[in-house]
Amino acid sequence: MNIFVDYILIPIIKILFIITFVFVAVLILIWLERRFQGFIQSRLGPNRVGPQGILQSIADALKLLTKEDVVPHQVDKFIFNLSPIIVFVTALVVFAFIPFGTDLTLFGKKISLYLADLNVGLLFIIGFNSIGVFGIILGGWAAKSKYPLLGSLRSASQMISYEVALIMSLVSVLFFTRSLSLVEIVKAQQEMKVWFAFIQPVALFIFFVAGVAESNRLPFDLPEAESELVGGFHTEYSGMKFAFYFVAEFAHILFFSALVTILFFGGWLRPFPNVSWLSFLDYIPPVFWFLGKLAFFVFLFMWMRATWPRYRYDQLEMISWKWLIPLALANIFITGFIVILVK
Amino acid sequence: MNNQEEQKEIPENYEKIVNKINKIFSTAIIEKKFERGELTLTIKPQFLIPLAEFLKEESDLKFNFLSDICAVHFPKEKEFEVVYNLYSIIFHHRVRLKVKIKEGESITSLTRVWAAANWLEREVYDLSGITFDGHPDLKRIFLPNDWKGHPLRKDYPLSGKEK
Amino acid sequence: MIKKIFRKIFLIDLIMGLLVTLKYFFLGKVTVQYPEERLKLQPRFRGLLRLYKDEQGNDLCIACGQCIRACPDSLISIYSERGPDKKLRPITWTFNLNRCMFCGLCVEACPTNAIRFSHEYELAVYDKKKLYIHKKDMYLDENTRKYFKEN
Amino acid sequence: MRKTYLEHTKEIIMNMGPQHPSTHGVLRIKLWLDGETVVKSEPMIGYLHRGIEKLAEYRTYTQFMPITDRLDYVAAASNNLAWVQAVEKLMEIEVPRRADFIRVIITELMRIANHLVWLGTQANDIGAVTVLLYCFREREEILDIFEMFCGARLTLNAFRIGGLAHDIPVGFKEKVKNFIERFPKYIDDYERLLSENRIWLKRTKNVGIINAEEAINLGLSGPSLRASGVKWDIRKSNPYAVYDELEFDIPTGEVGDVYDRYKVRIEEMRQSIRIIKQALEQMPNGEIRAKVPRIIKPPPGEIYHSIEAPKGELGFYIVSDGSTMPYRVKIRAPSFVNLQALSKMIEGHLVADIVAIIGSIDIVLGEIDR
Repeated sequence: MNIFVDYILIPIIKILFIITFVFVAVLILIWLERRFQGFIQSRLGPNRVGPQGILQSIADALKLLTKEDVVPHQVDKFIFNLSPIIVFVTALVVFAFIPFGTDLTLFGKKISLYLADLNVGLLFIIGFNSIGVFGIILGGWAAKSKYPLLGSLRSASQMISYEVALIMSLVSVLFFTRSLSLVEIVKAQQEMKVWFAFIQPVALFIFFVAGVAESNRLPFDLPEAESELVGGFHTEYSGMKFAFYFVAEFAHILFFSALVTILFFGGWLRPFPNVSWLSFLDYIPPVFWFLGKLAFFVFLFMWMRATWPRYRYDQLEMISWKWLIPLALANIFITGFIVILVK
Repeated sequence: MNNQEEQKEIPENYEKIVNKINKIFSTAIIEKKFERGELTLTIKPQFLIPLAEFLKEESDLKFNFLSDICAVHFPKEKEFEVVYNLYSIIFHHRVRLKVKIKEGESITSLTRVWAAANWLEREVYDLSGITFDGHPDLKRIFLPNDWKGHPLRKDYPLSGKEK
Repeated sequence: MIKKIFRKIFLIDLIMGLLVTLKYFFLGKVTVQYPEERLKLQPRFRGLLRLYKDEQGNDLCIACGQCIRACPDSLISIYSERGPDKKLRPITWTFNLNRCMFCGLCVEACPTNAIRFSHEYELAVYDKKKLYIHKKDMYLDENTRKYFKEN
Repeated sequence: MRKTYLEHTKEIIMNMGPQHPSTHGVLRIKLWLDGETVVKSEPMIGYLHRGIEKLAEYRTYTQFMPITDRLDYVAAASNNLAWVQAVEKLMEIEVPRRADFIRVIITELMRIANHLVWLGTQANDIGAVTVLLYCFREREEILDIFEMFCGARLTLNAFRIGGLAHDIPVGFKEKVKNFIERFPKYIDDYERLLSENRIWLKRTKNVGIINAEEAINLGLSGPSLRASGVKWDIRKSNPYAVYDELEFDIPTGEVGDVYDRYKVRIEEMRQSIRIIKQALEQMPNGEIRAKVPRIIKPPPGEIYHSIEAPKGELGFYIVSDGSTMPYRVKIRAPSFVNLQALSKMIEGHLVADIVAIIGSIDIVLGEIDR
């Protein structure tokens, strides 16, 4: 097999596929959230542009593209322009390691449905994700006006405290996989014939709560709380830069739903992998299982946004430091103890 | 304002208030009037603070709620009438104190007795131009600080260029 | 006490909230798609002020000026003359829609029911001069109906 | 709150408003912030000052009626009621009972509409975005009832000195009865969404506390005062219209924090339903307007009449010199005096709490700035 096809052509196609997948998914997500929230509030969401309003988010994107990109004079130009890029890039890069399904055989060539399979995949993802926080902090700070300053300070402390909780909840999962690569994790669940969600419900709960906080979604969306800080860290942004932040936020949701499905609900495994008489479910290709579970968690994100009020800034910290992290630690010890007993 | 019949009969519960005040501040009340179920006492300016404290603390009067402060401008007599509407939440009765002051005179502030008077007096100062001495920060509340004139005076120009 | 702890651990109160929103998710919309669907107006709806004629086609308005006095901002101005039959008839009848707050005092004050509220509520215009409505545009017929539409 | 200040940190002065998503109108608050906690605050008002009291001196008593609609534009009917009853008390006119009953129904419906707007915006400021839409959906039904009654949805101008402009149309009673049966169910939904929700409790419990003496001293009135435990409602203490014939009870809170004000107003909505139900049953027939001279010239004198508006004690002090136009009108606006208590409630709280506290005292700037 020549090098060209294997190491250049296929990865490029995969990269293009991933980027288009993320963009299309984000556009649909934006439209879906507005429609979904509309229906919850007994009103119709956007339904003017295109059938059922599907082209609404494209119209929004075009509007943001053509909008004048206002750069306030007192702003620190370089960082002001840099921070949306940081947020956007980190939100996109992490998708490289998400395995969408098992290997596919196309024209006789085995193609794996993930861009790269790093054996330290999970560590890399979490690391990259926390770089995204810089984008928010610098963005708010560079705007040099009071509301974004408050917004960025809030997001700084929120991210740090929930990052800790996130990683600790992962540790208790990794007892069973012995490898950080996402593909291995799913394979481990396949061998153990059970999803980690049933073994580690506490870790799932902590991971999900930390995920919501990481992506600044409603119960914890202090940094861009409209009612208090007007626009939070992206008050001063407009036009394309604002679009970067907006897309990055939805990419975060997508990313965390993907992570939850892979780590706790067996990425592309059909439900109850070991139960034999359910084997007819195998006909549905694994990719749909992964996307189905992904859709469920995205639905959950939106549902929470529509229903619950918002925590106050210090309560937010209190939850993470007083509840999530001790819980995660206790969880690690207990699972560790059980694993030793079982061995 | 002329008041038609002189001594309309005052019902006993309001009569009680007047007697209690006369007992302590004999010369305070200049004129008392009972019309349409409301007792109005016109008092001398210097008795304002002691009388207000008395009405608030007195065991069976307990006017603990200052409803409203209003200034009525009488350009003919070149004087202001500052009207205090007091209410007692416990006994559900109302009394109205009136103080007549000449234009340009100032009046003692009641913020020591009722904290509610703070903004009400600032509004009267802003719109009618009566200064309240002893007020924590007497400055305009509605109009911009550099506004000339007090709109609710009768001689305030209704149209024309701002001088 | 146990019930309280149970509720606290399994987030019962938060889930109850979710169920309420889910219930309304399936209950369907309440909104009206404005340009296509329109709400039915009640008979007493106070829309634009209109001048009315009697059967023979001459004005019901006898230019008595009651409405001018009744209006808080005196937005109506009438110039009237004695007609051949010695009765006062309005020659010009201008109405300043600019500052009208649709309070209905003029309609109530009019002795001959000459002015009444119509059911028009789309009163946006591009230039302000159109808001000073003159006598010929005060009647409710086909060309005045377009008065607000064609701009 | 950090007690010791480091030398080099100084407070940032932040400006909240006049265009701010949660100041319920053009209110500007100058905040001295230490980090996120409020050290000192000073509300600045006057952005919506229209000089309504000056306007009143150059209009007749009936002409001033539609302008009272614009005071507390969220609850226009109670402004009308206060003005109309003040003039009737001044001229000692006896209003027919049927008119009084209809007035009570309309003002109580307006009270529910006002509390719905309050609940929607309060919940939205604290983050629960859907409650706003549910509240406005119910309020839409009330506005339709008003449109059926007098043709206008918000600024009714339906009362006249001596009674009403016109009688209730056919089908009005059924529509109101239909609304009353369904409404308590909706309130239960709001309660289920908010009252037990732990996030809501965390955001509202022990926030913006004001005890009873301080509140009375500051002139607080209405639901905000009753939340501090003071059992005072003008409809009960100095009854006007036919309130003395209807029984309803006055909900009060204990601590006087944002949660108590929330609970008091939710309970008040239920009480209003009870009032409307009784008023509908006991409404007699008869004409709806007393014999009132065409041109209203009250005798010289003065009057102070106050009613229980949804936000507190709304009072009109009218001085008349015998002419057709009042010599001086002073409006005691509940929101104006309630807002004064804001800076005392805010001290020591975070920025996020300011938003909750402003929402909880339910202010409307039209009434504050007059």
